[in-house]
Amino acid sequence: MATISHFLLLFVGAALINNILLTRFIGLCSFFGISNSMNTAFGMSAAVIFVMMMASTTTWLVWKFLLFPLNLGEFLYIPAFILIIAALVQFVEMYLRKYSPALYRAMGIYLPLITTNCAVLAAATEVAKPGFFKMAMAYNYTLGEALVYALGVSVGYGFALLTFTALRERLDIAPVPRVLKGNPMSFITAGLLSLAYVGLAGWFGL
Amino acid sequence: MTEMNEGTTRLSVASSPHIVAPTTCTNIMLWVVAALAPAAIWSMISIGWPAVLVFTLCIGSALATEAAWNAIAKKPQTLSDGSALVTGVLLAMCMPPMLPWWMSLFAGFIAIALGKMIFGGLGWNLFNPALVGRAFVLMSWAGVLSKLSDKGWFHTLDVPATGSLDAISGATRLAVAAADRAASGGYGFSLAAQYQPLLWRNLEGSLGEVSAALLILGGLVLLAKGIIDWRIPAGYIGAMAALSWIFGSDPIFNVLAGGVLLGAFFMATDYVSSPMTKNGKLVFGIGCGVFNAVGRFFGPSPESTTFAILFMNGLAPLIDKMFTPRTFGWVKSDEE
Amino acid sequence: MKEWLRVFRAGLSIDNPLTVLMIGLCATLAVSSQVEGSLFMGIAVIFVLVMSNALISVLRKLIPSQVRIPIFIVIIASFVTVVDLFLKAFFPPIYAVLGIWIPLIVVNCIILGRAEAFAYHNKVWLSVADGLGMGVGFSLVLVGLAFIREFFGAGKIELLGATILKMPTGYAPPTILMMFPGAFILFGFVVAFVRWLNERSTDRKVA
Amino acid sequence: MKSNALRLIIPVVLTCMAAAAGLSATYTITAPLIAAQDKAAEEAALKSVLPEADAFEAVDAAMLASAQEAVGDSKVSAIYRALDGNGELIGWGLKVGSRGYGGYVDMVWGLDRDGKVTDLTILTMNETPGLGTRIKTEPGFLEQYRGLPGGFTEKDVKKLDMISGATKSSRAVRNSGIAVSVVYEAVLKAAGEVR
Amino acid sequence: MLLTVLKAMAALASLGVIAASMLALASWKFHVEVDPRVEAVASALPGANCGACGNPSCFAVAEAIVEGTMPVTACVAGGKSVAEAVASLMGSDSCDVVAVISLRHCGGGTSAARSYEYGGVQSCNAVAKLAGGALVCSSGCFGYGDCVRACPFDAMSLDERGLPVVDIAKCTGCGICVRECPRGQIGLLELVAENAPVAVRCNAHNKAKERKASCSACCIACKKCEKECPEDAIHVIDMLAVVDYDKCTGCGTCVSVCPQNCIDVYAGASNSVAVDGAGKTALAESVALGAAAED
Amino acid sequence: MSKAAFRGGVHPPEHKEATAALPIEWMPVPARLVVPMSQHLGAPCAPLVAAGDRVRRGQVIGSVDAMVSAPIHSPVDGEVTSVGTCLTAGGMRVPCVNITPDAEQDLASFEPVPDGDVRATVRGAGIVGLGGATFPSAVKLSPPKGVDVGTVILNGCECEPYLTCDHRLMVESADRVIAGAKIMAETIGAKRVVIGVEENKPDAIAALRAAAGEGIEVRSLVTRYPQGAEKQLIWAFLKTEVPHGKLPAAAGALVHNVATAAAIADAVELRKPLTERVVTVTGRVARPGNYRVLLGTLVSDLIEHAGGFSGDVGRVVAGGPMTGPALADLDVPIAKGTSGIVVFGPDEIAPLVEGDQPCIRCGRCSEGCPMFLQPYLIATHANRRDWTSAGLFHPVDCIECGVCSYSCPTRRPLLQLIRLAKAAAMAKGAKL
Repeated sequence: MATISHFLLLFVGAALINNILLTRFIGLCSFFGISNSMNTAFGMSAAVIFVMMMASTTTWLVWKFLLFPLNLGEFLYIPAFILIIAALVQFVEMYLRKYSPALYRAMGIYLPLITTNCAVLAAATEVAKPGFFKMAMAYNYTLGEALVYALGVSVGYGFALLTFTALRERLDIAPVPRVLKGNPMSFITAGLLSLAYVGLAGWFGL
Repeated sequence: MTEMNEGTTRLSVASSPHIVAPTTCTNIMLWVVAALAPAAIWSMISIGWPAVLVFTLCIGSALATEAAWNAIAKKPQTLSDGSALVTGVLLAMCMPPMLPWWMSLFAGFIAIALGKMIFGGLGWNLFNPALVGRAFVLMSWAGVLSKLSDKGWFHTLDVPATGSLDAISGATRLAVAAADRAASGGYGFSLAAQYQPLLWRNLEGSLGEVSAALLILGGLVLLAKGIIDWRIPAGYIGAMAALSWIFGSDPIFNVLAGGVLLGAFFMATDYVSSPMTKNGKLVFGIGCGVFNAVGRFFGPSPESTTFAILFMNGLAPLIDKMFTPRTFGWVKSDEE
Repeated sequence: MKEWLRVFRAGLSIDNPLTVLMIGLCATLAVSSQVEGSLFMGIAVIFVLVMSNALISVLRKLIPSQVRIPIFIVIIASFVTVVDLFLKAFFPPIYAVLGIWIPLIVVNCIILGRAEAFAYHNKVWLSVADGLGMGVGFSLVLVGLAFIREFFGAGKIELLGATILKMPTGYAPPTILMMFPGAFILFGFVVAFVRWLNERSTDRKVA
Repeated sequence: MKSNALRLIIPVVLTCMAAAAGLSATYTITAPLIAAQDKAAEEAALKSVLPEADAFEAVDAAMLASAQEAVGDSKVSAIYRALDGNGELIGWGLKVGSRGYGGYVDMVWGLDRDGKVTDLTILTMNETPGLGTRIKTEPGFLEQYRGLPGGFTEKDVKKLDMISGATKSSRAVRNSGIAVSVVYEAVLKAAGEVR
Repeated sequence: MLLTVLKAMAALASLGVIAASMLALASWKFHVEVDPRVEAVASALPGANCGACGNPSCFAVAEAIVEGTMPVTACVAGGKSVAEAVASLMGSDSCDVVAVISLRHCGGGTSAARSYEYGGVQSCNAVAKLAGGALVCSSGCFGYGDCVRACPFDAMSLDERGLPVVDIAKCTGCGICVRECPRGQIGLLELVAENAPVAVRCNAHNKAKERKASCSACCIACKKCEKECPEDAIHVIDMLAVVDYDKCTGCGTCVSVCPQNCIDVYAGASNSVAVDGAGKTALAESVALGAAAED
Repeated sequence: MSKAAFRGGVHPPEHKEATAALPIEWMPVPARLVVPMSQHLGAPCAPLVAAGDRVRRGQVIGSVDAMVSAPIHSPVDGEVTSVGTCLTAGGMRVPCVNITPDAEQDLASFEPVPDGDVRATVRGAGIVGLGGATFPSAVKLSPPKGVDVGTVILNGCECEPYLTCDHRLMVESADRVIAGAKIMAETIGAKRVVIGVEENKPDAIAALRAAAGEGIEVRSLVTRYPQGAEKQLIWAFLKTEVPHGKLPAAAGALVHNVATAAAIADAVELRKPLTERVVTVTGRVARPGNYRVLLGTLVSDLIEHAGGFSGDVGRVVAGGPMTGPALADLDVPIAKGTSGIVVFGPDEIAPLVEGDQPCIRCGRCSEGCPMFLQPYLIATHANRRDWTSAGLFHPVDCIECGVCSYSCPTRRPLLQLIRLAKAAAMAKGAKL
């Protein structure tokens, strides 16, 4: 029971209370770029969930069994982790191109940008080398915790992305002042949405 | 356009239908104001001039902002639709009586400018304008607000008072209850004994919390007039009560205390920022209640109405998408 | 010579990474709560951008396109690590402020974006000019944003331990400017303002 | 196919090796500097909470581990013995991190031989400026922890005030204090170092 | 020192091997053949996804062109330049595209009588559905600008009299406005060659007397233009002056003799003419269509 | 028996009291008749006569060889003045035959419809849905093969405000209605006949019940607009939805207006072609009432017969105020589908709007929509001319009842926008 509630809290904390997009400013480029259609947002969320789970598992293993034992963590973790993520993302991209051309076309240039999605790097680094990104829910993650955390972060990413996409559908047809049309208004809306997320701060002491 | 045949009367032609229901937008907004009026006036009577000042400044600033915006943007004046008035009144009602005058003005400005007009005016805003104004002030001057109680006036707002450096005396009943619960797991006073003051005359809190009974009265009027749908308040209050009970507190106290009633009847039911589908409304209401209750019992502050509703406002378009009604005739067999 | 100037200036204005291209937002919004941190962040980004652009441009003929992304990213990550270690060793207080965001420079879309879009296809000197232009364009907006946020949101500006600007006493700074919602909203207005300026200048050219 | 694959792999590997070489070189050069900086910062902090001490000596890893085990959620990252000019033990310095609003708030606590809190300071934090940062700037807030008597308990700490509006940040300080009390009770006392 | 370097190199290199072999595997296993010509053609098209050609998107057109199901001139909107670009990409060189622009045959606007007070959606298609439209004239322009809104190239705007004018520089002759106009079928808007010199601003075929009552700016079928035209290029056919653009030289005689001022110099023509006659010289310089002087 | 109803709808003020109690009276033959060649849904008829021809009352003067159509008969003995075009009440310009009636008229005599079976007779008599839809009745009586229509529903709801012509007809000619119902049920082999009347017409219900024999149910319905809409009426009685894109026959029901039933009875039993109908004239006229009017009578003549205008006139509507088209010109003829002429003062009608009123998302439109559409969404997209987005929300299912526009507090022209979206969607190939 205690374990279940522990994992549940970890998940809720990562997904909602410390939502990576709206309370941490991480992963924003694709957030604004891809939130213009529900289908793409859905595809992107799925891709991020998938990549984040894979990446976190891999970085956790690499840290645990390679960098930490060899004492290379301090200066090698950035290239090592990002290399893993980049390769993974490109692999997924090629896979999609082959087996789901529609999704591939819909996501366009944004799939390669998962590589530069800070969210993935941040979450993957967080589980391996906790505390650094100050998103810490714990000082150390077991593999199980790492997976739950990564799932939480990516589901939170998807949730915020879908929420925002639905908001933007209304925003895009709204008669906003011309200079604010498009991106500026998206930022302002994201600001108001993140204002709502402020209310989640500190829940369950997370 | 009439230069060609001046003098001849032309018939008027428009698309059917040619008759309309008497309810207008202004009408609806004025009913909302009317429903709020007893509670608002009673709060001014009970608290006195500071409350009158907050009301005046919030409403004035809201109206002035809307008028100015329209003038600058060279758009037709929209004050007559009454929505800015509603925003102003609601904004004042969720503010503490000792709010510095400049904050009242700022809140009114933000509520209308950033909460509504920037989206294109009435009908396009994504969040409840009054709550945007309130949350903005709250986030901007939490420090200043939290010190209001120093002045011997009412302590209020979402700013948690638990274990404050100041004596707890100015805190709201809700805050005291939350502090007791946090310290000892129980309550240092009888929650049931609080029903009467909360219903009739509760000076510790924001202006809209003075009399729960008058808020309920206003809400019932709106329900009876068909202006608001029962699903949102029912979902909200129902979820709040149920969760309070589950978390081992007094459901009635928790519904009466804080901003729940104001939120459930007047804020969450804002047409523009809530879902339009019937099931969506119920889900929205329940969502507000759950957020509010969980925030109240497990969050840092016992009040979370503002953020509960703002959060659900953000979700409203998604909820609407999920509960799109089935078009008549689109029966299952038709999908092949 | 002229070519580079054009490339450099593009980064400042028409291709400004922040206000026009909308990339590299995460760090911008997060770091811009303090002028000091923003300055160092800007310098770090310029360094990484110029160095990686230069190196990638040098190596561009040797990099097979299928694996270009991993290679780019390893190169960028190395420069970022250098910055990271350097700040840690010489400017610990700055590092304490920026700590989290330095590694995230790796995934700052500007850098990989420029590597992909520019350095991989252009000569070394042009790539350097592009990196410089982009970096300076980024830093200008970043520091500008930070100035507004810190000055109005905290009521004063501190640089290397000294207060260089201060609001009059009695000013109650709206802390929302220092927080996430404020950053988003302010940035929205900044983007709109830049757009308005651009439109006005093109209008004037036409008229 | 094979040669094609190699054509892809070799550049990556070469880049990786070059990067690794460069970075390890940089690291080797900067590592001592970083260590020195860290040490200086920590010493300064320790000195500020235990002004009478002349030298600080870290406790062994086992002791640190048992301290960490005892406190649970907060993190005890270092425990120092404070020594005076004669090498006499005059107190302890504890570096404790506990969760605030924007991540961990790292604090240094000084205890004297009796376990009384001599002083405390915030080393690093990432709290909301103007709100969470009031834990540092609010007059009287940190001061109320100063002078907590030896053997103070969780209950004693919880009696102290919080800053309204900055609950989460205040709670980080409170939890930090609780962690110190636990370490004092479970580790330092158990080790028999307490007078 | 050396050990660290070696360890680091080994560690990162092994990760590099793994990553690169994954990608090598992927590029072999997941290889997709995309016709590079589709991409090339797509990038040559305007990308406005206007639908004038009847396809949902420019990319679909590119695919159709490459498949050969549509000609290289498929893009109506792109005009000659695009057609040539596409043709060169596709390796065919013959393309016969006449540059066309849209022309309005009505000068009514505020001079046209209204038949009723209208309220509702400000759209020509909406008003056309109500009692035959709010104009007494059964062939004139309603002036709510459905064509303006429909134009994918932002080439149309409403002038101060509520009549659409075409920015010749932007108009591609895609014909969307003609299709969108509820009276496009009866000739209110027409596509003409880009160098058409003059335009008749009336579309009515009913009796001259009737139409004079409904609009003060209409063609009254007086045949003055027909008589005066030195090229025999303008005729009153079915009660309305019609220009034969094959013969018209743009001399401007008809413009100056028309008592109703309902013939206009079409100033976008390359051979823009100076026009004699009181107050009409300025016409030659006017950029937009429909700048006919009003009484 | 519990009162049947549909889901959604509104209840506008009825305003029926002015004419509900007045018996139907004949309007005298006017001095001129303009008989439009298109008085039905479907292809217009071609005139069969020329200027100068003598015509007999009941003589076919226009016909067309299309499946969905109905011939047009001369309503009078007289002379064809000319063949030209006229504007219909719906705003269409169609061919017409102008007739100058003879001074002496015997309205009791007419050219009989040629002998034939029921369907041929109904077709030959030119009978169309008299409720306003003007769908040729003979087509309705010929359901596709394999479709079993078990129920004939007669629509006596008259849910439109102001109108009372069907009400009076049911009161005065209940036997004709019942006779028509029996003929129809027999023709298509339906086992059940239900007549639905809104509960605000108790006298009509009583008259029908008295006239109804065995096996004919007369049921009262909740008074709510649009109770008389075909799909909603079927739902009210049978609780089945007519599937999207299908005819009511697919739901096992056939719906006819009561006036159509009476006309069918006249055609089959008396071989009488359709040459006149009952029209409610009400609102700001001196003598409101229900008049039996020859088809082709000009609205201006009818209004004059009703005593002319009595006060300021803002709008004249042909039909009920919820669905009827507004007239720009009063010289348009009464056609088979014209159930009423309602004259409104300028203060009685919906205000004229520009079309850009904001949606406050109150949800009244979708709450009232009997088709469960989301009118505000369709309209919002339509207002931006985004037909693709608008098309996603099923505008083609709209029955154009007008409930959405009626209930909109900001007076958005929702129905008009939905009509545009519907037209755009149908142009793209969406089916009704």
